[in-house]
Amino acid sequence: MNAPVTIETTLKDWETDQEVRWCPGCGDYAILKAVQRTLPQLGADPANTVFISGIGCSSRFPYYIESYGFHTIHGRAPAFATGAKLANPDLDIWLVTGDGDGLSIGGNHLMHVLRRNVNMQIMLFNNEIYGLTKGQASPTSREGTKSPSTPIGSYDHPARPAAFALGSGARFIGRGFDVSKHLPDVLKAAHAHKGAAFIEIFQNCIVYNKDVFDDFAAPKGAEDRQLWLENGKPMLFAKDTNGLALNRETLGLEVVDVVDGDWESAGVIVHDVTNRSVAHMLIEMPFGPFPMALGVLYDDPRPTFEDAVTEERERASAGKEANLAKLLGTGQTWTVSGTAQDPV
Amino acid sequence: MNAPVTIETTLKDWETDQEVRWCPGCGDYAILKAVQRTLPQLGADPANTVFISGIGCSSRFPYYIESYGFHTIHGRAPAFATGAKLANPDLDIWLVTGDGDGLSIGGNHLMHVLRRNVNMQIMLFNNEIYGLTKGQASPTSREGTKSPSTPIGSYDHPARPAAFALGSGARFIGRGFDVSKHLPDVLKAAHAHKGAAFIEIFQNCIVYNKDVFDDFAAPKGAEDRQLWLENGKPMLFAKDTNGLALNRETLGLEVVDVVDGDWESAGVIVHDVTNRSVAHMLIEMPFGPFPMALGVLYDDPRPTFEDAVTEERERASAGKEANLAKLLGTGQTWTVSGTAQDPV
Amino acid sequence: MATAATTPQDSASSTPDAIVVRFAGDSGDGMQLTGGQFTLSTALAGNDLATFPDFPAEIRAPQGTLFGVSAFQINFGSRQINTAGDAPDVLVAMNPAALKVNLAALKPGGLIIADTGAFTKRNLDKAHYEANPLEDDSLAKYDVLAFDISEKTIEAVKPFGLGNKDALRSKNMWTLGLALWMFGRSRQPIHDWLKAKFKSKPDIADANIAALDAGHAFGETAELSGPMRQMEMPPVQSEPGLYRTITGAEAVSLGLVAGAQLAELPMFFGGYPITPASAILHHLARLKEYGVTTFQAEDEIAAICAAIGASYAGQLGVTSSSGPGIALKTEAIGLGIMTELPLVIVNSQRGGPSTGLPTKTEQSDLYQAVYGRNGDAPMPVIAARSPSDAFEVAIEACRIATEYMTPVMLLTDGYIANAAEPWKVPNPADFTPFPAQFLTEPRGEQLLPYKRNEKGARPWIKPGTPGMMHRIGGIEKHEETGNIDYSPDNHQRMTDLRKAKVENIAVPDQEVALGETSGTLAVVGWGSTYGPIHQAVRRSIAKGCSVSHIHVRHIWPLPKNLGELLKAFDHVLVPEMNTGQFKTVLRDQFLVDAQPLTKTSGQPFQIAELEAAIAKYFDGIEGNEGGEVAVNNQQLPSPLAEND
Amino acid sequence: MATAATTPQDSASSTPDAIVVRFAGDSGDGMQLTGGQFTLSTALAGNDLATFPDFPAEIRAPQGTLFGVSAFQINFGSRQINTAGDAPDVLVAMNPAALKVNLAALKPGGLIIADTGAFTKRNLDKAHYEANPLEDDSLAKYDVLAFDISEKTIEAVKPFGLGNKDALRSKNMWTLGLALWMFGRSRQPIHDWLKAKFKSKPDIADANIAALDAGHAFGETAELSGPMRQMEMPPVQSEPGLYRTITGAEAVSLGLVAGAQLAELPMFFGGYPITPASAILHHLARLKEYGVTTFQAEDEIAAICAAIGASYAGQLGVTSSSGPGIALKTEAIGLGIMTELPLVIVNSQRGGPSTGLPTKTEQSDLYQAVYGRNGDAPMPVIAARSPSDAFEVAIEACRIATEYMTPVMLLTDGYIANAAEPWKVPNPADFTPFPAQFLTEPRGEQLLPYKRNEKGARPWIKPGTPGMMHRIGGIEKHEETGNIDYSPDNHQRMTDLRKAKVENIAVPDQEVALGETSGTLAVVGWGSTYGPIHQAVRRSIAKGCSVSHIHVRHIWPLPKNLGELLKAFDHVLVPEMNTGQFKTVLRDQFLVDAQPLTKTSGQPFQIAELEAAIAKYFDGIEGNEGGEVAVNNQQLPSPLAEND
Ligand SMILES: Cc1ncc(C[n+]2csc(CCOP(=O)(O)OP(=O)(O)O)c2C)c(N)n1
Ligand SMILES: Cc1ncc(C[n+]2csc(CCOP(=O)(O)OP(=O)(O)O)c2C)c(N)n1
Ligand code: SF4
Ligand code: SF4
Ligand SMILES: [Mg+2]
Ligand SMILES: [Mg+2]
Repeated sequence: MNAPVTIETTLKDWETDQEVRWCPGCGDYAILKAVQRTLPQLGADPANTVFISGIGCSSRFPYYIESYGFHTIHGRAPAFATGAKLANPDLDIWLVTGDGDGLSIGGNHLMHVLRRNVNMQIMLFNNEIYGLTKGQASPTSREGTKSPSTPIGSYDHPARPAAFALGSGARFIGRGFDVSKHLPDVLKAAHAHKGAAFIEIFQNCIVYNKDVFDDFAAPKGAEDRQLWLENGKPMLFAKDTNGLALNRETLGLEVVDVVDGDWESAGVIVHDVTNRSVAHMLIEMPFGPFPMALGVLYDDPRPTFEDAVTEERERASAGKEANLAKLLGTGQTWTVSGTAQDPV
Repeated sequence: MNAPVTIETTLKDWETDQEVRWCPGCGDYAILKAVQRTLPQLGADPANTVFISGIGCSSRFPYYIESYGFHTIHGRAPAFATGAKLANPDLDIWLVTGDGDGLSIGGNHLMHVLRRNVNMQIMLFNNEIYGLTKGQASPTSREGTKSPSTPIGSYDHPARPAAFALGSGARFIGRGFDVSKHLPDVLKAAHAHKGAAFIEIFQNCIVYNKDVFDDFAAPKGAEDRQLWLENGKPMLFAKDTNGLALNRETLGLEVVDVVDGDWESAGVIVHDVTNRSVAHMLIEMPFGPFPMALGVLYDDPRPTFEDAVTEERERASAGKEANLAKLLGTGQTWTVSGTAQDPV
Repeated sequence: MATAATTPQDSASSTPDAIVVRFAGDSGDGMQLTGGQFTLSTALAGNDLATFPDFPAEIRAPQGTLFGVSAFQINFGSRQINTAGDAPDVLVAMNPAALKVNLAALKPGGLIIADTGAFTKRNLDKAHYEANPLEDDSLAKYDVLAFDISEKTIEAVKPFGLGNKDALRSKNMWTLGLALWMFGRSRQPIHDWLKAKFKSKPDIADANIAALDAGHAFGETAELSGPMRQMEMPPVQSEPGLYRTITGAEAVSLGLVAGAQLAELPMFFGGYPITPASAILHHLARLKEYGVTTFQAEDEIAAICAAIGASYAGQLGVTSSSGPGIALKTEAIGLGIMTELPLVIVNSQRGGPSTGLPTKTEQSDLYQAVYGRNGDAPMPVIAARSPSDAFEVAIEACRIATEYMTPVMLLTDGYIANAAEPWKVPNPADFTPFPAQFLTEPRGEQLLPYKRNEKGARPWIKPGTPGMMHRIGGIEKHEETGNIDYSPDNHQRMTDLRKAKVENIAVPDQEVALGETSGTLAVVGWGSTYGPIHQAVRRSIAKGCSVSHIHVRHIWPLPKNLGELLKAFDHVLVPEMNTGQFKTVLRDQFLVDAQPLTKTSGQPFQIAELEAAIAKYFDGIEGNEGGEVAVNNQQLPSPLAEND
Repeated sequence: MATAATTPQDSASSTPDAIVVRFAGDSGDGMQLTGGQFTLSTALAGNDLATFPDFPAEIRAPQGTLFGVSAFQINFGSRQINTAGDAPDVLVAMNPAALKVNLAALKPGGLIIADTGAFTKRNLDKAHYEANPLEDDSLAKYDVLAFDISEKTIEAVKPFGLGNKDALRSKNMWTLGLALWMFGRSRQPIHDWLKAKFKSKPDIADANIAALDAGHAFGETAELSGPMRQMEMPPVQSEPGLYRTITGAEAVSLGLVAGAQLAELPMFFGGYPITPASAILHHLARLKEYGVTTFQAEDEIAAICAAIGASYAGQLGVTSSSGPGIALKTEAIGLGIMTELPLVIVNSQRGGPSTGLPTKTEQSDLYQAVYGRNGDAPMPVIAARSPSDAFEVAIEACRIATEYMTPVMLLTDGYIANAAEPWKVPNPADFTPFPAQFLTEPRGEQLLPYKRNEKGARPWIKPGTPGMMHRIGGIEKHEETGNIDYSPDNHQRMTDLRKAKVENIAVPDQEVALGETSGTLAVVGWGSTYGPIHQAVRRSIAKGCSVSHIHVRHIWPLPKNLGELLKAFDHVLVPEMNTGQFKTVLRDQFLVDAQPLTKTSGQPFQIAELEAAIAKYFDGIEGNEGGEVAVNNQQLPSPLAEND
């Protein structure tokens, strides 16, 4: 909902002449391609599109997209993006961050850009590790992760990016993973959302945290553990043999069997993207019997920050003349007449 | 659950010789007294108690408590407290922060201390304004708040401290307000919780944001808008004439009438402090017909960070000898024999 | 009555050409308002003036306490005034605490006006007075004029039916009325102001007016001896034109607006509250119609990053803070230097280190401004010397930032930010515009976002410009394309280019503010020490000393002629409100034996202190106890001399 | 074969006393491992040595690319070695990209060993070679030894049934085998190491051993002409004792552990990953049994704040980072200075500004270390000059921090952090302990947490101590009680006291590292330039120049005798890997005409560069083109000379 002009491009138009410097096999390549495939479908204009990132492997992203790009400093990308968006609300801004960049050093800025609801797409590449600095545990690393800084296993309780985003006030939560064919759809929905759209993308760091998402994202045999949410559709997974229902006792979600497609009698919930309470539960679904909730978990727009700022400026300026000479002479003034002496 | 030794003190023992420098009438006075009243009841030892704060009116707190106190820098108190707790896990640490200190500049550290679950009590004095810097809007200020930095009204969507804390992984969420007689109970429950206990305390800044909580905290006539939660008790308020129930359609909370105390047939929920889904809903209760949820909203302990660190150190050290001379000579070594020349 | 702005020897002279008045009271007593209105009336009377508001760190300290005292000092005269005055001639003390805190500053023989109504047992206790100083001999060396202002105010406003507490709120207006009478001032402007201020509460306006008039009448009618008499202060000779009073914070704000207009750019201001910098955020927040967006960020880091983001998108990014907040911006400033985007960073310095003394003034962030970054990260630094000077300096900062595509640090301080002085309102049309240039087409075959112009500046390319897509960032960039380039030669060249760009910024030659261009002693200052240095040098010249005042606006790069200029003096003395930071820059750059004269009490220099320090360089001049050219390398006052 | 560590004139001499070898290949080729093992065998052979690993910024750059080249250089000899060598005598190039990137460095007439198997069309393309350099005349001025190492490796490991891809992983071991043969080294230690490393995969161990042996056998048996011959390098004369190789990061880590033990304190290390500082976090994370707690914080600010919190609670707080992270710590360092708690801050410098060149070395954070804070915030700064020196310097940092209750900045850099050199393992018992003292009872009637001892240090009081409750913070504190005190006199005194405390830190007198204590030229260095300066001065003295090497460990406060020492020289030249930062400190403090000689290419100085710069000061010395004493104020190399 950003691009005022719709123009025609192809995937090729979004490729730069820079050598891509990720490790061969890194999940970042797949995400790059997904984005480059999505942008033409959005009618996006390279001249009006800006990719802003922090620091990390993931944050190298802007160099590889033929648009405007700003590779900033570690953790602060949301603040740069906020300034750029306020300065020019017509820009279509994509933010690229990592689990370290966005949730470790940059958690505060992420919270505030979500709270303020600055209109942009925020892609957090979650590989549950610090890639660029060679593999230390990140705030999303699972307990027990062995890394150079946690040689006998990490003991931090991992942060959950989507839970954090929702607690921070996000109005759009999407989820996907690097090689998923559905990723472009999630990106499109995020783009269509006017406001800050948060997308957690699980990404395989094949060097330092290989295949850590295999329980739901393995190329083969893990589809049954993916719950792809669709608005207005029942929450079914495992080839529609399982669904999510509300347990009236615990007031929490539970997995139910669906026999012969009769999800209604199994009490399976119909996904309402505007239901914040359910979004909380979907996001917090622990592992165990539960699937990984993917797709658009939550989407309930409210006024954006840049609109509010613009309106406020208009309201404040209404009927006022921007006469600097007058402004300078405002306040407690007096005049010295020219008789006393010549100007010095 | 921190103080290993229980000692006897009175309120007076917790008063310092420092002149209290808050504005006359500030809600901080009431909180100070509530804490000074609670500490003796906990059997707390002044020598073992540490108050750590950031910067703000609220963060002046440590100067007025006769214990160890560290008034640090703006927003970073959780990090200092984490270091102090890891260095000496026996210390009973109370953290004092404000809505600006804890949620604006310090949001990231707050998230991480909650996520890691460092055992301490975190009191966030929420006056919805920057007191010390003379009244600018804070991240919790309501939309439309007029302040020196938002002369025609603020337009940020306010952050919700408890929602942020829960999204960050907090395992204890308490709420109270400055002059409430229940505040000591909330503090006691927080202290009994082993882990990071987050307490949002609504506080009246009578100079810059006077009586902004009057809708539920006014000295008279607002009790009906307070829902004081008790574990195992139904969620009743307004002299038990109203209760909270789950709406099976919207899968969200609703206010129901309770006739003649028959809350069960009205479907009123029994508060289970370990239910995270319900905690989310209680925290996000909008205004309108809903009351303000107060007391212990959520309390579900899990292992603490300092225990994990201690265990890890023990595990790593097990069976190892801390022989520095040996350590220095580890690795790829060789010996030069003494024949060649005299030592230089 | 003697004037503070003259040397003790002058004090015998009968026609003072300047007078220093300090209003002091509880923070609830409205002393800042009183001072502000007295300032206005002084300005309207045509006197030159300078003020120094000094308020407590607490928002609203408990009543009557020592730490709750708020004071406002004004120095005004019929000649040029550069400082708020060393020592007051008149002290208005609204309660015992105000007397206690401010008495030490009062000039011997000065006049005390005290409200006996506030000298109650309770208030005396709070001020830690054992006995009532108005009633014992302790004030013998001053003229004391004590009467019950509280009671007289209550009487005056009785007709308006206010309770005692409300009535007492007008005490300050009663006092102001008396002060207006003392200096033969018109009450009309204050009447007008009160009516405007309390438009919706005409009763309150009238009560205050009644109190003001009563105070005035008291002066006029009372049979008063000695000290209570009317003083006349003829107007100063000023250039004709429109004048106003202006504080440094206002001047910086207006200068930034003017600078953005001269650059033909909208301005984006990213700030985070901190004392004393917040005032700039507050001023700019009210100037939205001038194409100003103000953004109160979540912290100082976000504030500067948002400003850089806005500059990237084509606006003039500005950020502002004080010491601790500037420290937090360090990393992002480095990115601004690397990506070569325009940015103005205002530092309203306060006492440090750490949280330090938030409400006191100091010049101790100069090291941080000039040197305080990782990597070789050169950045221009300029400093305002007075509230009104801050206007021009802010414009200059905008000019350098946009013409050279660089972050610029503008140094001001707590004193400048809060102090007010008369300002001849400039005509914006008199300033030469420096419109920002955006590159919209490649200059040659290839788009080269880092190819520099003759000033060494790279082009500014706004996202949104068709066909100009490119990528920037904080990793070392190729000399022309701006692509990542780690190669040794490129880094060497880029380091050189960044250095050369800043060193070659066109900076006006250094002028001598007062005195000859060579001689025995150059007193070199920067920033808000201008006033006291100027007066001290003026007086020393009058005594026959070969001394000159040099005041540096461009801290980095320094004016090209400054080295030669300094070498034309036998001695160089650098008074600073820090432990000697600018002297490091001078010694490094010019290898001159610049000697520091430092003061870090959170208070501005006094003229007399500087005069005494200057005197040490001159044989036979009063003040040179040694009778020979002495070297100054001292901290003023240096109470620790014995302990070292 | 000529040696790099001698001047060109020496190159005719037939018995080299040092040789420089550089192994270069794709980052997947295991060059760092090869280099590491060659280093071990060199050390075991009794040679002195220095190494310089130079790896790409990318984690695992695409194979065969220019930016994916990883190199490891070693300089070893039968005399003292201080640098990794200016130019390699031998270049091992495992693919075309490695050759392309490293050829320029090779000494004329040097030896190239290349794997023809990797010089495929595809790899040549990736390296942007139009033709195969092994097959045209382009390498004529070198000795080239090219053969199919890939094929020979596959053959050697055939018995182990590995696929081609896995087999090729042992190429580096084959090459190492050849190198071992060339210098007559024993294979046993490498066999042992391989067996230990692949304990759980004996097949892989055996395959690698087979490759190693095959490379060795190739050297032994092949009929080879000219360049392929065995070289002998006699052992260096060393003090007897136990030796090991050590990198700077290891040495800092071990020094911190030793320092904490000497202070009798547990250590708390708060870090956040950043290149090249992370290595210290990684090392310490494995030393938990030494009372070390490592905490990977959410960012650098939290890392230092947690360290201060731990110091507050009675442990020795340590934090570490590189430029951008140190910048973020600035505000908290101020709090450490204000609350006067012990803290060690390690800065492993890298190229800047901003993100800069994360994997390259530079010394450009000295300004930040000495000056980069808000307020007057003095802090001791010390610098390590080499990997092994870092051990002692880390102990010294711990000593100063605990004895003087102050944050201390320890400067190292990317070169020191990664480079390895032999180190005579010290006996911890030889160091004088400096046990930390905690105050457990008031010294007088009243508890005075800011009352200083004779060193100017305030007492350290641990929370948990009965009866000693008190409060500290970042607001200016009363001289003795530590309570908040804004008063002018107190701030003045506290500023003086903090300054005096740091200035009076006991620092050993400055010694002259090489040469006389007076003369024509002093070359003054600090940090990792020790090696090249030392060798350049050694050579210049040999040529008859009156030049001395002075290397400063204590950057702040400076050794008391340093000023006098420098004044005993006609000229002072300060080579730095920055644009001239330490020279500012020297000029400011001593008013000596210290001239900068700077290099900011991200690469260490070469000996020859420094030798040439020194020569300019000496008449009739080769290298002094001017034939007179010239002043050096240059950037090396200065490719922009025309552009300025
Ligand atoms: C201020 C600062 N601190 C630390 C670093 C070092 N650093 C670079 S990237 C990174 C973490 C990257 O992790 P993540 O965001 O998860 O990205 P990934 O590499 O995994 O894609 C760190 C710590 C830095 N560049 N700047
Ligand atoms: C780094 C830094 N930035 C800004 C400030 C100024 N500052 C002091 S307190 C404060 C906000 C206080 O708000 P809050 O935490 O809500 O506390 P309150 O005063 O309302 O209790 C600010 C911005 C500071 N001291 N340090
Ligand atoms: S380190 Fe991991 S995240 Fe980074 S490029 Fe390599 S595979 Fe990808
Ligand atoms: S400003 Fe507000 S929060 Fe601060 S002390 Fe005053 S009333 Fe309390
Ligand atoms: Mg990651
Ligand atoms: Mg607040």
